[in-house]
Amino acid sequence: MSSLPGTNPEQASGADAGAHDQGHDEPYLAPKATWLATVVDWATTIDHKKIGVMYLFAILFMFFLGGVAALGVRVELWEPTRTVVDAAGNTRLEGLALSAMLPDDKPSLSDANDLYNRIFTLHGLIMVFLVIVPSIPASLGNFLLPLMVGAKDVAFPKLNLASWYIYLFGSMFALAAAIGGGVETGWTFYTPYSTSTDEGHWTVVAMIAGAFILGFSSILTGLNFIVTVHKLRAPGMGWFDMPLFVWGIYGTSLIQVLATPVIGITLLLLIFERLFHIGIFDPRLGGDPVLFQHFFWFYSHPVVYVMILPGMAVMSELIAVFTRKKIFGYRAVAFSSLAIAGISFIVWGHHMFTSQGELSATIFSALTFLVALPSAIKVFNWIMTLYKGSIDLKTPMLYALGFLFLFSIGGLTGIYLGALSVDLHLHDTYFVVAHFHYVMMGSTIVAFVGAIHMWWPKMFGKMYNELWGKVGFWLVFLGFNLTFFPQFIMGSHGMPRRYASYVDEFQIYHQLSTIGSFVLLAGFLVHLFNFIHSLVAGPKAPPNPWGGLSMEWTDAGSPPITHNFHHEPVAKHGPYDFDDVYPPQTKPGEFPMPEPAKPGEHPKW
Amino acid sequence: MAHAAHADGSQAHGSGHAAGHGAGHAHEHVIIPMRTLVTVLVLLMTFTGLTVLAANLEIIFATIFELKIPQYINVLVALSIAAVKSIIVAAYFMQLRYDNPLNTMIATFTILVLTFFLGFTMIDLGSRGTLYEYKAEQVIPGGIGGVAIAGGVQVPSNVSIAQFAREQADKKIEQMISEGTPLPKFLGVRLVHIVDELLAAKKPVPVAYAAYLAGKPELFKAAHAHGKDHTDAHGDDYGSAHSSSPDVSRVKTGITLPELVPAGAASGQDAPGRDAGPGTGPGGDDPDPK
Amino acid sequence: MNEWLKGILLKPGNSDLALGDWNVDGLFMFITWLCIGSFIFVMVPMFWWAFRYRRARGAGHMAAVRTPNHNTVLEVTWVVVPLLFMVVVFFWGFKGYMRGQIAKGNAEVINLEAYKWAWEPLYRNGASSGQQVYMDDRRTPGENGALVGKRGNNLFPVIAVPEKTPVKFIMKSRDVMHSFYIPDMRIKMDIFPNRYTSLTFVPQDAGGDLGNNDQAGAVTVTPGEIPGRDHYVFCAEYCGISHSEMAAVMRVMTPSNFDKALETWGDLYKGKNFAEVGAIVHARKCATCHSVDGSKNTGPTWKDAWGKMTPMAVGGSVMYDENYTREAILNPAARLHQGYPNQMPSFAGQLSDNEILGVIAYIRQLSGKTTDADKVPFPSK
Amino acid sequence: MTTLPHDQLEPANSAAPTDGGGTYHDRYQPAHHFKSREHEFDAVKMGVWLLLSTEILLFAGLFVFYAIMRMKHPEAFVHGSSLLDWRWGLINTVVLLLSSFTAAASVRDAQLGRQGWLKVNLFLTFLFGGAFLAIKFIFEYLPKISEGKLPGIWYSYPNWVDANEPLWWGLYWGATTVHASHVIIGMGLYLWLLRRAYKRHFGPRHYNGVEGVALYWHIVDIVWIFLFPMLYLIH
Repeated sequence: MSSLPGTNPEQASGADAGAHDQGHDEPYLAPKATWLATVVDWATTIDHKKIGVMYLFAILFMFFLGGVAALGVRVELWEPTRTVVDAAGNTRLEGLALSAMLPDDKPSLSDANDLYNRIFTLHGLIMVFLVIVPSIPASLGNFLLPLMVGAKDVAFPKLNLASWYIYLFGSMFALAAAIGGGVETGWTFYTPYSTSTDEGHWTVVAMIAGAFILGFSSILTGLNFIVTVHKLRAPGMGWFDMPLFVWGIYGTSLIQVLATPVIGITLLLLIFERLFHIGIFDPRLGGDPVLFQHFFWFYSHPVVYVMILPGMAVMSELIAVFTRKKIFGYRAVAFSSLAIAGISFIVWGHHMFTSQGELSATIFSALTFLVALPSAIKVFNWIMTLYKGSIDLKTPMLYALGFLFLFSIGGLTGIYLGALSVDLHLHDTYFVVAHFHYVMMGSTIVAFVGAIHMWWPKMFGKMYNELWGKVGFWLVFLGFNLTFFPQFIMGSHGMPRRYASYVDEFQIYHQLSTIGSFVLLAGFLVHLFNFIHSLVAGPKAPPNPWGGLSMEWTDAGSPPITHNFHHEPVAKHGPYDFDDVYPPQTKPGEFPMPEPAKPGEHPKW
Repeated sequence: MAHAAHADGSQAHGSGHAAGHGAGHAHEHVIIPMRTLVTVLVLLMTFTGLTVLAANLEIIFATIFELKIPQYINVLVALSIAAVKSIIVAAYFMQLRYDNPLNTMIATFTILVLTFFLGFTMIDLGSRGTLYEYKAEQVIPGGIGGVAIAGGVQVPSNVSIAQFAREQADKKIEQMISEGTPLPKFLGVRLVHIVDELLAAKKPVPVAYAAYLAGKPELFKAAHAHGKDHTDAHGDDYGSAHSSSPDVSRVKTGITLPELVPAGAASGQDAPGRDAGPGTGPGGDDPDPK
Repeated sequence: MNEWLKGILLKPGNSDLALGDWNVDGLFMFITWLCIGSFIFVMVPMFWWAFRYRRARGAGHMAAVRTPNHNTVLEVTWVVVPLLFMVVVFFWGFKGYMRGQIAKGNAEVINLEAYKWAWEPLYRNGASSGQQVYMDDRRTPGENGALVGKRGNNLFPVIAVPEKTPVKFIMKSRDVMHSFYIPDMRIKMDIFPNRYTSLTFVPQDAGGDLGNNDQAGAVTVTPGEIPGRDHYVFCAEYCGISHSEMAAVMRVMTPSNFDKALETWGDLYKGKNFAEVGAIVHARKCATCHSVDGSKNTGPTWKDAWGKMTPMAVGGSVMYDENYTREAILNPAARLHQGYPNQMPSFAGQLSDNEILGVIAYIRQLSGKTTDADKVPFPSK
Repeated sequence: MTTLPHDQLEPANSAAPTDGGGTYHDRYQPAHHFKSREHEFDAVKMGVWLLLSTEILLFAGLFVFYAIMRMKHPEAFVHGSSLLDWRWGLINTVVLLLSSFTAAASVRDAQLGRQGWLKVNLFLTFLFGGAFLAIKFIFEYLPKISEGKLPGIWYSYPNWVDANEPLWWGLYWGATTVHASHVIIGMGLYLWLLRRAYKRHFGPRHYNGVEGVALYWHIVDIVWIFLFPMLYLIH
């Protein structure tokens, strides 16, 4: 081994004043001369890393906003009928901010219900359109994809900045609608309710317009990534030399580009329907609500795979780096990302088993079971990777194992909802709420937080406190299970969704769930303080703290320079060739620089 | 259709030829000679003429030989010609033939997604009436009303928009005739229909109506032109460019040979009253499906 | 073991879909054991290997030995085996589903109309639901001493279904989408305004002629009610402000009780005067939004409303008299009461003129201004 | 069919003339993260094709709406279509096909560096787009508005055969207005290209802009190629 990566002169960040790339050698985070210049630099940057970081902070802010709405829902459901207003006695619960939003004279049961409906719709809309669809692709995808494929930037950097500003513009619409009185249609905007409620209220159209605009931001991000993966890979990096993160993001981008336009036309027609009553979806004018459901779910099912695929993409990296082993069955995991992207387009009917004709319900139920197979392949492959690995249980790895635990439950409970007769019992109950929270929150957000921990040193050049990371994990893991597992049982007992007040026997489950949600809040607050502390006073991070082998670890500093690499990166080895590259018994900090592959010959996997 | 086969043939030959040549060195800047562009334009024009010809031929055959041409023939012919035209535009004008095959794959994947969307939605909404007939139809054809229309007037519930528009038009006609102001053409045609309905129902025709219609043969011609009226603004207001094919393959709604629009269909199905729900009808007699 | 777990996860079912062949409970438990099995199959190796091969503190050692990175046989088996289970689950689910869609020949057909926030069944002899019950038994004395249910004063209609005979609901909505969901019968179906949908099941046990109510435990039988075994009915499709209050009680009755119920509900107004008919109409159609004890609800209360100048949303005020009430019933949006949402559906065609007169009489009675016209016996059909 | 290998034409990644002279087109260099103009051209074309796939899928919603409603209410569509005058539809189709031809010709002129013809073709394409909109607005939209052949609550046309005809008008107005808005976007893009052509931005070394907008215009034309028989020729 000629030189240890830690001390490799070529890769030392910042020190080497390479002849080329004058003036671009300082880390991308380096501030400009004045404070204002830095702000202008960040606001007009076309550097994929800055855009990724801006997306990250915006998404975390929206995540906490959606989280507050979720706590509003849980507080409301603490008691069967006692809403934020004591309905039986019509007294207002003093001290609770939520009840301050109610009309001044004695608020009735229906006013409190209306408030609850607006809170849960807000929770749904913010979490789906503003947080979880762009979460991993826009923040980590933007930051890491060019680094991992060895490119200087994404294919269309200006388009990337446009996608960021479209995201801001769309979320402005959504927040304006939320502040202006909220929307009470549910995040699915089912007609005829969404076209007939709140007659004179502008907020519904503003929220739909917000979701419509956010669709374009998602399309542009997906488009950028597809062209980057196809055209800007480093020399020597074939399709199977790329990290599996890139495969996952590629599959996600395919869905984003092919599915999002359909929600675009749907929301456009919904806005026409609501403003001009052209009668396409509104049964009062001859339209058909089932047609809207098909239009809506044709996008919304593939988009739930836009949510989970990046989570899986991150998982492959976490498991590989922290078990120091090649992923078991690289091609199986890679192709299952594309298989999920493909199959996701033909199964949307399982959201409509209770409103569909019998023939199509049967066909969709049969196809739905196909979609479970690629996910099962991935989970089995990750578990096999652990066999005889060198597992370092740091926070990202804890989150990876947590993902496997929660995603298994989430995936398996999907089988209940795929079987026709059981779905007739469980549809639109808390069983469905628990299922999609286990898959969205328990898998994607858990993978997202784990990924932030793993690439935090690379993004910000600072290490986070390992102990507090682990404390945060256990709070999140236990809080999550305490919140959502009782909802499975409540759902199978028949508790319907979106209820502000419920029958007494479900109270124990709701109370458990509410307690769990506060433990969850505690976990995320611990992570927030851990991140802020590390930014302010964290120790300096080495370029390769975890001993990863993909290009962002081996060829770029922490934080990387503006143009990512000092030299033209060449793919000399696969992303997980730990056995071929490192001798046993080497401390993570001193992993040797990988031996350049002998010309023509490529190390086998 | 002979010409359709020929078109497909040439296209197949074209693509065969392209595959051999185009795929090799796709990255070179290909400049399409003007001769190819002109031939493609001429080809597109002929196909456009073809599709219009096919549509009109269909009418002529249908009326001369009293043939019953089912709906899907019309769809098949029109869409296959349109598909061939768009393939030609995509292959030559958009240079897919000479281009990196990746772009062709993007186009085909998009079409694939479109067919999935179309196919499964049609399976659902098309096969709704398989178990019980009443599941296929609308409760009230044309929508259940109960919404304020553009003029701010509230449509009573259980009355469809079209039906309400017809009632409003009848009132307007009555009012305009009483005032003596001349009716626009489409209201004139409506007046003819009203008179026909009154005659069919053996009710007395008001004198003012008959007087107004006396001097206007073209209204009768338009109203009875195969049960259609053509009041589009293209100069010749009453030339019946083409008429409906005699057969609508779905017999259920009953419009077959060109005749007066039957009074029943005109006033729309009478909304099933609350008691006469369809449930009491077909519900009880299904064989016990084991 | 299976019964114990089923007891925890599922409430006892009372329809052929829950207890008959290809039933939902059986498939639910089959999938549950399938999930527990595969969960263990995945989690045991994860925890064991994570513990067994954890990296000792500080030692950056590599994996001791190079292990194979893919094993085609293994990868094929863990695709084929789940697929086989899936085929079984799909077929079982499909058979169970079709039992809820195709009704048997002798099915009792009940038309059901859902409207914003209440259910209205219509039986074969034109009878509607003639009986209302409080949903939750723990009723506390309200301000004026009358027993008030926890959910305010809401009364929920009883939908009677005969025991052991197939029942077929043909459903339509009057305004937005709803969903007819009976958890204990293991079935649900959306309801649309523009098309008819239907669902069918065979209720199994009415709990004898006296109807033991230990199951739901929610509704006590008051004298004069026709007994039966009760089950919750919920609305499962979000439909607005009182979506969570849009409930009903499905009472499985023995065939004799069922016929008696249909017969009494058929002519509810026999031997009643106008004011009493008004009370019945209120209980069946108006209770969800209009309270009679002055408490605030979606719609204005009827207590002490008669003969007062009531403020209108468009400004000005109108005398609360016969034609204002009639107009409010037939075309509610015309002169909307101030401070209340324009949510009331029109009842044109739902109520006969006599029934409207009954409602007027009842409102007068609530405001203590009954005239002797209100005591005239209601003309029976 | 002549396909000149591009190196005869101009070495792809030849360095820009060092004397700093020549137009924007002569001094054009690919963005820093692309290896050569050829590399950038490929990436841009792929990006445009992905954008076109989103356009096609945008219209997919309307085509599915058409197919479903025609399947459920064939009489409404038969009668509704008979109220349209297919001759205007034919003229519009011919206009759009000509504009497609001039768009393809403009790409060819840019490749050959014939600035004069390039400007002519760009302007012709813009003109045909305008003609399409004029015909549609004056001869088809105005008479229908006056007679109440409008969707939903605006419908007031009494002579219908099937009560679902407002749905037909919903589709007619929905599809044609969304398509017309795309024609307007296309015309705006051609104005922008015309302005850049006057600044000699395009030539054999760099014509990405002309190529991209021409592709967009062809997709808008293909959508009309499908819309014309679907709306006007139903029997």
